[in-house]
Amino acid sequence: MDKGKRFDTIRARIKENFVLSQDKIYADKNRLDISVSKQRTPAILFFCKEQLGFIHLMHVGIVDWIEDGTLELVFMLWSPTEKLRVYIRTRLNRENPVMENMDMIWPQLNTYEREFKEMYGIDFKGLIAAEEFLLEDWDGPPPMLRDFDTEAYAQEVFHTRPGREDAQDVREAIIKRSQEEIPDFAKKYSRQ
Amino acid sequence: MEILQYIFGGIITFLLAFVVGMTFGGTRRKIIARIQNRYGPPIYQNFIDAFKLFSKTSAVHHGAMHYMGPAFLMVSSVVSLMFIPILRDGGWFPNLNFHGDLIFLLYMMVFGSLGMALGAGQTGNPNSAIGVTRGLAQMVGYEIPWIMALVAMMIQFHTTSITGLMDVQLQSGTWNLFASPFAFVAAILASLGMFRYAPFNIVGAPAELASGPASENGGKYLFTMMSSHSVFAFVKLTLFADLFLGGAGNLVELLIKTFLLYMIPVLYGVVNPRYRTEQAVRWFWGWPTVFGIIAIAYAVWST
Amino acid sequence: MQNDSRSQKIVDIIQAYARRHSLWILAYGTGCGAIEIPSTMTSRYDAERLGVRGAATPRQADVLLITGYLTVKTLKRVIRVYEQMQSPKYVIGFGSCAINGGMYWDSYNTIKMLDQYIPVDVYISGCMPRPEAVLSGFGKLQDLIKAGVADGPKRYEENFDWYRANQKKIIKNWNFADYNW
Amino acid sequence: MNVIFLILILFLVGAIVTAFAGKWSSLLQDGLFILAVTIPAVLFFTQVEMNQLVGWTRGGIHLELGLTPFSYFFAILVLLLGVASAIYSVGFMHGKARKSYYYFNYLLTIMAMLGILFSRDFISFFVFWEIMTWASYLMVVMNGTRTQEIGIKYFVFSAIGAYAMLMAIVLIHAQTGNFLIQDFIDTYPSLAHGRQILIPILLLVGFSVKAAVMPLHVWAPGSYAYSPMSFTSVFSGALSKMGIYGMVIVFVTLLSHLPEGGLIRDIIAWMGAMTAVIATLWAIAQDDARKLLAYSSVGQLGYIVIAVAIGTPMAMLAGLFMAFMHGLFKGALFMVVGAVEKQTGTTDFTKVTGLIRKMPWTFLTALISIIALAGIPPLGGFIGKWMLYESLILSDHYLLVIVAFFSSTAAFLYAYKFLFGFFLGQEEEEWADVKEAPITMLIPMLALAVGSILLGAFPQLILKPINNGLISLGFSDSYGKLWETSTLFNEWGDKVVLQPIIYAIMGVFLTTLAFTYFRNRKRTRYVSTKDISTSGEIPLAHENLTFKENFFQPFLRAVEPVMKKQIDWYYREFGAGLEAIFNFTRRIYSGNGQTYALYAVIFLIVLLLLNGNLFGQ
Repeated sequence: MDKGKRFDTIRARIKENFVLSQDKIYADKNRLDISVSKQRTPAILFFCKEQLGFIHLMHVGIVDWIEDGTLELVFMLWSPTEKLRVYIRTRLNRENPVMENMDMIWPQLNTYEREFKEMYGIDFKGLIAAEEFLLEDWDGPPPMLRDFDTEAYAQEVFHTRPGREDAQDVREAIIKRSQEEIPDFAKKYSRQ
Repeated sequence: MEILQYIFGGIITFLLAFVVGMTFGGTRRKIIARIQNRYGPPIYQNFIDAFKLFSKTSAVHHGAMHYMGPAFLMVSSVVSLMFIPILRDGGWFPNLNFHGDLIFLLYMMVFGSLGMALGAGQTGNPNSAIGVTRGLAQMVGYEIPWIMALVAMMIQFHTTSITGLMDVQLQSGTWNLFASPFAFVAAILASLGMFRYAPFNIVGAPAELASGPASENGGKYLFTMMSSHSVFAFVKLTLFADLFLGGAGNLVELLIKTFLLYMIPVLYGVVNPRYRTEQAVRWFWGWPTVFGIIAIAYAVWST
Repeated sequence: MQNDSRSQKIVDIIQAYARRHSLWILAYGTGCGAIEIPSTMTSRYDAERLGVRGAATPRQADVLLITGYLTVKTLKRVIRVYEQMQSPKYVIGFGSCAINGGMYWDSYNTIKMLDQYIPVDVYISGCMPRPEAVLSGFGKLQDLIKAGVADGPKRYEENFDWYRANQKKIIKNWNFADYNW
Repeated sequence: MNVIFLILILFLVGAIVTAFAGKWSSLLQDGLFILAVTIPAVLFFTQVEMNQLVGWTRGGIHLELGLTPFSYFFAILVLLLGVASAIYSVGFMHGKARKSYYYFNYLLTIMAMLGILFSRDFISFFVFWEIMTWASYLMVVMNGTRTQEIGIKYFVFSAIGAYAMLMAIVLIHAQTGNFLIQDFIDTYPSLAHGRQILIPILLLVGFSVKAAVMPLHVWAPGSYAYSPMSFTSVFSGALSKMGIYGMVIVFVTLLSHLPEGGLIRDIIAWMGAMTAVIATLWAIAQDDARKLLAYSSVGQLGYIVIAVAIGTPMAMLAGLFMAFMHGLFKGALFMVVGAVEKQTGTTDFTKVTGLIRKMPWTFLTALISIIALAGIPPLGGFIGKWMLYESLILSDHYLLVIVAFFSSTAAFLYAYKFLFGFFLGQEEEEWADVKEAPITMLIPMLALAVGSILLGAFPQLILKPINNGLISLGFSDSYGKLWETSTLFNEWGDKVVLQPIIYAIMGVFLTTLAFTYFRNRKRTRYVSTKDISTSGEIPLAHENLTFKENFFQPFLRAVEPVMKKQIDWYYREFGAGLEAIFNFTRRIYSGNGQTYALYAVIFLIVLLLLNGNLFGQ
């Protein structure tokens, strides 16, 4: 069967049961993107796993949309029978990120949740895990949020060896030496 | 006066065993390095290491048995040394009991392992205990061909003393190596396990067990263990030379014989990887034991 | 360490000789520099000819090799390992990460000056230092031992409060036993 | 009244009085109990004369009691362990239920053992033997755990032994007309050949059950493990030696007259050797200290059986010396287990760990006893092992040497497991408050341990009574020749001089210990067992890294083929087979007339077919 048609039937079946805020098929990238509210996420994950055959959780991504004030979780599922992917996106409030614990659906979600908890401060209700995972002895803000200034933190907490103040940007030094221009696309990475 | 003479002689014997054992150890390191296409440390490297360990200025202990473990090891080495005739006619190296009995020696030689095992147990390091269980298992493995070889010799020559066996060789003019060849083979195969070089270095196994029983010992403890191991290596080699190569009339002869014997486990070791414990145990219960049985049969047949 | 009596002086000389020609290293290989150790030890460069040899546990080791960057998490282990070693003990910082943070200079979780936390005798620069540089580092350490200035444990003992304060500053949850001398 | 009667009656009266004294005062009961053991013991060593017979005749049966030098040696063991264990019992039973029951049975057991040693006729021998069996049976089921399985096993095997012995006694009476042991020994050489073989074998079956020789040992591990530990030290240390006592008498006085005696001895020696090997391997696999020691007891009895079965003078000395040593160190070890059980409530190696700093004296006892068990010089265990090997080699039992040596070396494994399991390893929070055992338990333990050391230096202390006993059984005197100067000899003229060895060992040990202890004394600090080099990782308070599970797994993997089936399995299969046969026989009697008619027809046909052969010319 045609790939687009298969995606259509899957989307239709999901839509029969759930209200989707947004959905889109990228047939060329072999994936179906759907966005749902965080309350429906566990149910739709479960539905995809049990009813549609997306039994494999490939990855869980997280994006800090600081401009929108949200954190976006992306659950990437794979169906070994259909050979298709479904991305399920959900957004949490950045100020107070709370979500249900979902590690009963896939046990490996537990690991992701622990990491999100430490690195992004997401509170998964009912998560049973040890206190510390990757960060030991950490009492600062979640370090992976975009408004966390890692350089300032490092300057404050760790001793800095004198002599690094005049450290030059390697790229700039090379360019200066070889009398070239920094290309436009690279300028935004430059220190100046 | 006799006591003083014994003590003095004992100290000289100990020093000889220490120096020879250490030098042999250094030679082994050099040989291994050359086989691996390296330059290798100097032959006297083991002395430097030992002195460095001796001059460490701090140490820890985990309790009374931690002190006693190396002491047990030393007892085993030194008392075995006292029981073995170094040269055929005493001289500067008197024996505590010139009729050194082989069965006594057997037990004295395993005493150290058990004592060290207790010291290692007290440290609470799991690696130590794992190493000990491996070592004891391996010991049960190699003791079987070893006792078979010894029993074969006892049957053949009607004596259980080392000096007795040396006298037999002197009188008959042939070494036991030729008079009871199968016993020699069994004993040499067992000695591969006794020396604990590869492929039987499952006790220390640096990459697996972080040196096993020794893992909590540094400085003075390691110095004691290292000297004791060196002395013990000398004890084993001299014992083999006495039993199978007719002993030695002078020091040069002794050094040549022991060095040749020492090369067997060393050269077997450098070209071998490491066995797993049960493989090692079963290895000893394979061909070495078969040779042991043949040795006993040969001994019964030839008397 | 230096004593007035002449015999003590001879002993000291022999001791220093033994110490610098028998360096048992404990390679704390968390960073990328650990890959340089095998090539240093094996046939091509053969560090064993200088008396450098691997030790299995901290109790047996003389030299602690910090091969690369240290996060807060690994620093905790390094301090513990260092305190478990028996003096005289030496520390070699290995690569630019151990010296000034290297490419992790702005990381929220990587220390930048190793010598703030444990006394370091020799730094080997490079990212990563080649085995030749490592060997020259050992040579430098041998010189320092000969000159009698490689006295890390002594410095650690004298400035213990300062070191401890630095360590405790970044290791908030201090859960191991205090060093007792 | 004769002092022998007095001793036995004192025990009996003591047992009854002690049992009822508990109603008034627990302390009074304890005191009476100790007195009830010590007074007869003192009487025995001061008043009883050698070779003095007391007897009486009732209804044509003459019974005799008396002490021979041979039973005197065993009586030393029984009373030594009996007194030590009695003092220990007071501490051990403190605050436990059914104390009166325990004391009563304990005293009965000691009395019965002494009675066996006093008996000079088969009737009193058998009666005391049964009292011993019953009293110890009651002890085995005392704890009430797994009573069905363990108790019934012990009971069934004891019954088998007792029936065999009873049958032998009946046969003997038919031959000699009275029950006196000496009379039987005198008439034995003139008996018919079939009887000459049958009677010793029946007696040996009876004794082998108590000595736990291989096919009859099945009861022993369970019974040793599940009786109270204070009693097990007597059970394994002394009671099992009654089997050895009987076996030695049979070997020496009866089998030496037989041409087939050598064969029977060799078979029994090999059975002993197999016992030693299999029980040792099973001991290595145990995770419970009680079971480990129980299997180890069976294994050690295996050596003793080897030695007494070989039966050369030296082997006999070796066997009896090992029997005594086994009483000392195994008694002490069971006491150690009891102390640990009392202080922690469990004997499981995987649970208890790191007690060495909590119970140092108990550890010291365990250490000394284990060194003696492993047969390491300079302690007494070595002397027995040395004589065993030398006598085996001198009497041409070469393969037995290998087998015995194998199990002796393998014994190191469980010896280490025992010490490591309880006392070494990382300290556990759960056992942080464990205290040293009470003094009443420590003193007997340490006394037995000191005994092990003493016999290592001065084996003649006990070799002399053994030798006297053997002379009284008809051996030539080997004492004056061999044992005067603490020197071990064999017939080839090889020797080990004990005392210089001991001084050398102590000297080297203390020198090295002083070196490791005093070198850098001020810069040597104590660190807890949590402070270990585990890749820089810090074990938390509740994390215990001690290596306990599957302790000797590699070794057990190597010997796996031998250990696939326990002997129990064969007995169970045998039982199942019997049941199947009975089932089949039951089916024959179907109750159906037609079937019986069929049988009759078949019988007639067979008769007709065989007619020519059966009734023909």
